[in-house]
Amino acid sequence: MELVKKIGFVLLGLFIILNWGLIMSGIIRKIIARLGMRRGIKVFQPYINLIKNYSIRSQISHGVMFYLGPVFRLSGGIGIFLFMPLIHGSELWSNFSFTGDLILIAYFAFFGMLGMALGAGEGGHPYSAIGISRGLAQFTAIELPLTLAIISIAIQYNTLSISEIVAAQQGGIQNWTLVTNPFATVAAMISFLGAMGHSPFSVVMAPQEIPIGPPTEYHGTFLGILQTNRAILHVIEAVLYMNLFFGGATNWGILILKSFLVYFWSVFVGMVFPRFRVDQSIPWLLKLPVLIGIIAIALLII
Amino acid sequence: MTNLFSIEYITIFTSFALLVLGLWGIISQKNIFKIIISFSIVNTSIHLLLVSLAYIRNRTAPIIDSAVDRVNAAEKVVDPVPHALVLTAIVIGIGITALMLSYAFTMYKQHKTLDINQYKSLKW
Amino acid sequence: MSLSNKNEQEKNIRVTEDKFLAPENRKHTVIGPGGEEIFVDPLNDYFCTEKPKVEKPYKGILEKFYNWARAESLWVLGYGTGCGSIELPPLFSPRFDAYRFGVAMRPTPRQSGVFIISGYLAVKTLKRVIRSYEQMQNPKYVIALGSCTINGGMYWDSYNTINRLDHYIPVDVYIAGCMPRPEAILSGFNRLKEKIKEGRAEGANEYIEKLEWYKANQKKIIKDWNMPDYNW
Amino acid sequence: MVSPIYIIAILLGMAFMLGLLSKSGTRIAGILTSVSLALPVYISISWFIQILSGNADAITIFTAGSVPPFSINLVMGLEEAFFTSAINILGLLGFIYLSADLKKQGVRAMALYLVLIMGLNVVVMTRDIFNLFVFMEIVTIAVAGLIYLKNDNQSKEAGFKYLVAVGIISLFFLIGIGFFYFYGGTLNIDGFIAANSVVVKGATIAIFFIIISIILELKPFPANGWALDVYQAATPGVSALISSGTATASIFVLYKLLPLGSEIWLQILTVVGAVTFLGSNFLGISQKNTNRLLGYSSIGQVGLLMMVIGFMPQLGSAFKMIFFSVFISHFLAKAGLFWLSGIVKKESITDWGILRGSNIALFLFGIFLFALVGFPPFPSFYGKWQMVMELAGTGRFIWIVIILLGSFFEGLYLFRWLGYAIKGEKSNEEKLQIPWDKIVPPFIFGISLFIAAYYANSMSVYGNTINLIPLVFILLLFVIDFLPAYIKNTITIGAMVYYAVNLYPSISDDTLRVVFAAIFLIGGILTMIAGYSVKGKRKGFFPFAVMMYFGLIGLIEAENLFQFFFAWELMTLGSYILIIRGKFSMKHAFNYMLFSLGGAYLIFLGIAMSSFGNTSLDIGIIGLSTMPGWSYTLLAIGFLTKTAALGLHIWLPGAHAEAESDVSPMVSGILLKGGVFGLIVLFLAMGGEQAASHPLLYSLGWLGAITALGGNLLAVFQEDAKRLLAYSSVANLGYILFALAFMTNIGWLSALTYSINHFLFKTLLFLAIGGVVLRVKTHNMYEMGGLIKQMPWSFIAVLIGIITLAGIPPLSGYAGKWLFYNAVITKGWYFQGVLVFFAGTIAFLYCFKLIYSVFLGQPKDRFRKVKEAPIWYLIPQFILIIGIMIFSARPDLVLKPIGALLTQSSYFPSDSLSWENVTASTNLGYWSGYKIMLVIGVMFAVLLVWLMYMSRKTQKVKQFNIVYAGERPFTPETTHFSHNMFSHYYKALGFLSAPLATRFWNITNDITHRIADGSKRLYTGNGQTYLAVIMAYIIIIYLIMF
Repeated sequence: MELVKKIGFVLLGLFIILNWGLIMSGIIRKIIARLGMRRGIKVFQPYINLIKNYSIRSQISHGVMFYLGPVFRLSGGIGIFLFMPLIHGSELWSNFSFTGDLILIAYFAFFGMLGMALGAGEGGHPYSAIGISRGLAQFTAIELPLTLAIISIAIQYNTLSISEIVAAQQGGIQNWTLVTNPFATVAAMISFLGAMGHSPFSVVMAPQEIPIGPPTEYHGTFLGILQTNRAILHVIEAVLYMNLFFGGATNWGILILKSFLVYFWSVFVGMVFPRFRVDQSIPWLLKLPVLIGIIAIALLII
Repeated sequence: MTNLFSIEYITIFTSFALLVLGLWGIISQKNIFKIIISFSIVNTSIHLLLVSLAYIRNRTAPIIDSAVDRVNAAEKVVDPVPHALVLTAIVIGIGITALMLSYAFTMYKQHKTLDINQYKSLKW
Repeated sequence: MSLSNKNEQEKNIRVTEDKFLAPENRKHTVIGPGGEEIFVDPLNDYFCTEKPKVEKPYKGILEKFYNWARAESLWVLGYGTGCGSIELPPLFSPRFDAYRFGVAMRPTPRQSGVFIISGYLAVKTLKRVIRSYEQMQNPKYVIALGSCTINGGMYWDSYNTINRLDHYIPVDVYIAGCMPRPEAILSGFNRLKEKIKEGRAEGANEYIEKLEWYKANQKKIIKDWNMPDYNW
Repeated sequence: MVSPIYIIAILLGMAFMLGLLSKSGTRIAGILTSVSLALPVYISISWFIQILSGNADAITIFTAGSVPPFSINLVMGLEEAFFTSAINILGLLGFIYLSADLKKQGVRAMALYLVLIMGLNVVVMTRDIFNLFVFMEIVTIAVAGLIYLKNDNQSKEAGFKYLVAVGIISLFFLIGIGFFYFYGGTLNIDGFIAANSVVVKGATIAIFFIIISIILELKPFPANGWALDVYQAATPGVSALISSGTATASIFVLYKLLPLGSEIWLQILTVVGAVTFLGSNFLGISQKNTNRLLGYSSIGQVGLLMMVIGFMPQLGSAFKMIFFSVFISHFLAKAGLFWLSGIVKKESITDWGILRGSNIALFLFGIFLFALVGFPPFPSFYGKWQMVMELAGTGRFIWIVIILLGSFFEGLYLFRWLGYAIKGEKSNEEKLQIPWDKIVPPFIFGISLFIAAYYANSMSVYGNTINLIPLVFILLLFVIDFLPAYIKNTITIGAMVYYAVNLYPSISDDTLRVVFAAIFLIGGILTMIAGYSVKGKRKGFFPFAVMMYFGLIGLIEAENLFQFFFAWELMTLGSYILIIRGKFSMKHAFNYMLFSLGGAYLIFLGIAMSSFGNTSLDIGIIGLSTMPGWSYTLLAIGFLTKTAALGLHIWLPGAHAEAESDVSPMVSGILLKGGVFGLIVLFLAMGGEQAASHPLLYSLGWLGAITALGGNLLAVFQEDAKRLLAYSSVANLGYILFALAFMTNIGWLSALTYSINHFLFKTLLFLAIGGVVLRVKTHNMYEMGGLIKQMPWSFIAVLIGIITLAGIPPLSGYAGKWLFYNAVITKGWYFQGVLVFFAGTIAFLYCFKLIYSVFLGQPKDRFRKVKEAPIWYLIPQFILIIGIMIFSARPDLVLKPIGALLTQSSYFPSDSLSWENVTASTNLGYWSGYKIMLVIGVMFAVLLVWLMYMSRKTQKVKQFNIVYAGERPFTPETTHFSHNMFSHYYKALGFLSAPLATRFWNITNDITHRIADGSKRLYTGNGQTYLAVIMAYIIIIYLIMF
């Protein structure tokens, strides 16, 4: 019974996150449009796109891995969701976070990436592989500031459990990691830019050069799954950063607000800055952000 | 002690002189025959050395003949053992020299030269 | 397999093989790692030769719902085939803002639903258009832009362009003009939307049903037909 | 008992008899000579056996019917009997070997031969110094005559040089004799010793001349140019006699005469021997001429023997055993090698590939080389071990370094030579002609090596602790090498299973050992299963595979350092041969051997330093070392050569990549763990947790982190699939080293998890890729592509492998990563840790490249008909996959006992992992492998079912049905994006992959060879220069002494 209740809440949480993800991307698109003096899409356009993609009648498949790729991808997204505590202090909204800690989430992110890479690879399209090679290469550098930040906060809070990290930040903005460990926050937020795939780190999915990179052969239901995953992943990654650096959330309202703001940060930067090539972004990420991350650790161990 | 110019010293010095001369010849002469001759000189010098080491003043050669009788030979002759050694050494020296010469001969037949500098096909 | 009668097809293949087949498309043998000979027929081996099937629409309200979604989410293949494509970029500018109507550009035919044939179509381009059209997934819609796609326009007697687009691929909406302004194109999108919502935009199935006729027309124009009959 | 005088009588008599025989009687002469050579063998051996068993005493033979000093006396004691036996056996076999040449020259040559053997016998037996001189001269003349046997320009030249040089040397000897008699009044050695005339000033000069001449006869470096020329120019049969025969006699003369001199002579002899051993072997490294190379080696070995004699007082009671083992190795192996050289008839060692024409010759060649370098179980291994230990006991480390360095140089050129023999180019027209009379002598010597090995083993102090049964089993495998591979494979697997079953009870209380034993034995069995796919006989594979595995197991079983080192060397030897079996492995196997040899000697030195001041050799004494800094560092570097830490890694990629498909997993997944076990032994001996702040560990931690980064980065830029995996192994071993260096409970737990994981996935990956390579016959990934359709099972294996490698949950790789994070943060090595995690993400790049380039992307026309990898490759793969799955789902099954062991032992009592059912937690975080797997599994299944429902009507398309901007792809080759896949990464970080280590070692190698080559010019080839050097040598030794 306990388990059924748990699963029920997990599915409910997933439903909320998915919808919030879709709406959030609509809102963001709307904001971008307004910045460009346009009316822009309808806020619910992402829903329509999703339904349309699921309604495509014919599909082709390049092979078993092409088929499994989106499954891996969505598993990766939902998996991160499953291992993430959503609302502080709520046993029910903590999902399955009792099975693993921060490291589990950090490494489970690779699960979806790997699946996507394999599926796209099976497609046999060279552009997919080019996109993936860029994505993976850039990812190594993106991950480095985040690793430094994670270690820094692990030293700070002496735990790797996300729930405990959130608990330690309760009691006002002065207890947030943002305030107590600003360097780690900065390093991690730069890393977040890369993880979200907006400019300046969007060369992975260069739309015209390598027609949107890895998913270039995906369509219909496959694409629908990828879009679903994207909606979930964007929110849940934002929730991760929110939990680690911005005090977590004690109710859904705060979660939605904070995750929006965290995600908006990447959109904001994306609108302002042009695109890096991979061989430019990697050295850049390995210089300043890593330095900031090192300072974040060094300040704690001195 | 004894006079520096006494016979045993003279022979010893001579033998050393010959030794040095021979060794010098061995390392300075380029002609194989001259080297062999130098080798013989060294050989001889050592024979001389052995004999002179065996020398005891006022005694005669260790040959039992009319001059030396069998009974008191021990007081009259010099130490006979080195002489015996020298005899053997001479024989062996001749053997070695002969072998050297035959080698030199065949080498000459082949290359028509006796310059030791020309025989350097084996090196390093 | 047999789209036209068999003799003609064989003749066709022979002709194309003789004249137009690129070297890499000719039949040849390669040596495998174990020294075995492997026969390669590029056109048959590299491409799926299955015949496409008609995908029946759903019945009733589900189809209506789907059609609404399809109509409100028109993903256009970013492929400018003729001079009319100059009118497409302004569509997405603040002035016209086609995003309002759920229109967006996609770089790959796999993910797009709308193909805008923007003006005259050279024979060379027609081949690419056919490929791209066939690679789009059902349902798919075609908007023909400008007079050239209707009757050839100013190029009606050109040696190198086609006159009537709907002899080669089914067209849902024609937008007349030389060239049509972006406003006209927007209006065309709205017409297409209406058509979709009414369930009349079944060009994809029509193409498959009358595939033999379309193929015959296409092959009449395209002499160097060095691709499979249907590009999946 | 026949009086030994008959040896002389028979030989001399027959020599004269032969002179009487007419030239036409060569056949009869040959038989007569053989008989007359056989009789002395019988006489000397019977004396040896009788004296050894105590049935007879040493006897003295007085000639001329009177006692010394009035007559010459010959002694037949134990030593004399031994040496005459050796000489006579060599004489007989050498005659058999040379008989064809000798017959061509006629009976006089045979007479000469008899005289030579007779002379050598007398030189050994005589106690009269002048008699000694005479017979040495006789030997010289005989040898000079035999050199002439070859009758070409070079031999004439060499013979002349030999004659002049030895002539001069014996003249100095004669001077010595003159003074000897003058001051001692006797020519009898014993009499002189008894008279104790050393006190007389003049006697010193006599002894100086006598001993220096004997030393010069032994060809000390650098006054030995003449000897090298002779070795090179003489017919190999004669060179064998010179190298083994005259050198034997001379070394015994030295031994005999040494009591004349004072203690200082021992020191001089040590220095001379050391200079010779080191110098000669060093100059040998750039030598390519076969016989000259053997000459260098021969001189080096004699130098070592001189050192052994020089250290006589320090070695004490072990002297006999050491001398015996070093001497017998040199004696048998050098003669054998010269004889083989005569069979092969190739001047340059690069042409020795022809030796492969004969299995038996190759086998003999191998064992002679191994015996010379001192690999177990050959005698010189015991000898060198004992010698080094005795020297270490008195703190003479410089000398140990010299011995090891010399041995290293010797190993360098000998293994280069072996490489050419096993893998060198070989023209098909040439056939190796092996007449029976040429192969029997080396064969007998080869067998004798094993007998000598047995005796050396039983004489050795620790020898009786060695388990000889596996060695016997290995020999047995050689014997049954003619059987088909699958029978031998079954026997091997059976033996390993049997061994595993028997081994388990003895180590079951030590989980650490159980883990490694499981890696070695289960891994061994699994990789051997893959061997079933090999058709034919697979000659020479199984003995060495077994040797490697028993070496590895020996490491675990070792109770003392001797056993440990023995097993280490055995493992090295076996793996070397396995590696060199690959098609293009010659260079890589050579590199592997050099690093292994260097590493082994460092370990040896480390052990020696640890043993200083300790009485036992238990493994624990490492921790009691009186100079811990030195011994820890040396041992660590030694083990790191095997684990291929960055800088010492350059042998690994080639060796692993070019090895055969089923050997790669053996040497990668399994063999490398030998080094890890070594490190574990070392670190445990250092004291576990208490040593955690040791500076060595700190630097090893950094080294491990940099290795992880460098290895992964290099792997990214590889195009060769196996090389990629090999570099990945470098990196993974870096992780393990890093985690071990923590010296904390969790650190070790993560290191062990890594070890197990690395064994599982790397064996799996190498087997899978090996299976692919077997089918497509190329290593280049960009040539493959789309193989998933032909090889779905291999694809699954690689997929599981890379998921584990990358540490993605839910598979067990994540366990390692998680423990790692905890360990890093607990230990406080943040920056090293970050480096390692960075390396971990880089691993994704090559994981993707590997699986994509090989199995996904565009299939190539060439590989349309390739089949799935052989079933024998798939079986072990799927067993490993099951292993990975079990370890992923229930890591507690393995980690709990290990954790318990680490916690309970005195080494790592604090900060352990705590378990609550299946959830592990530290004071930082928690992780439940079982639940994670469950959650992800359920979710994945649900999504899969959903997608399958949603897209049930998909049309399967072919490889070119991709969108290509309205166009079509050109060819599969141009559409497969694989070559130089990470060019952008190279642009960004390629500078980090600069081959600095390779460059460093190349330069080192180059400089060493250049110096050796340059120093070699000392031997100008000019006989006169040689003489000048001899004289200079005498003067220098004189100046040193006085």
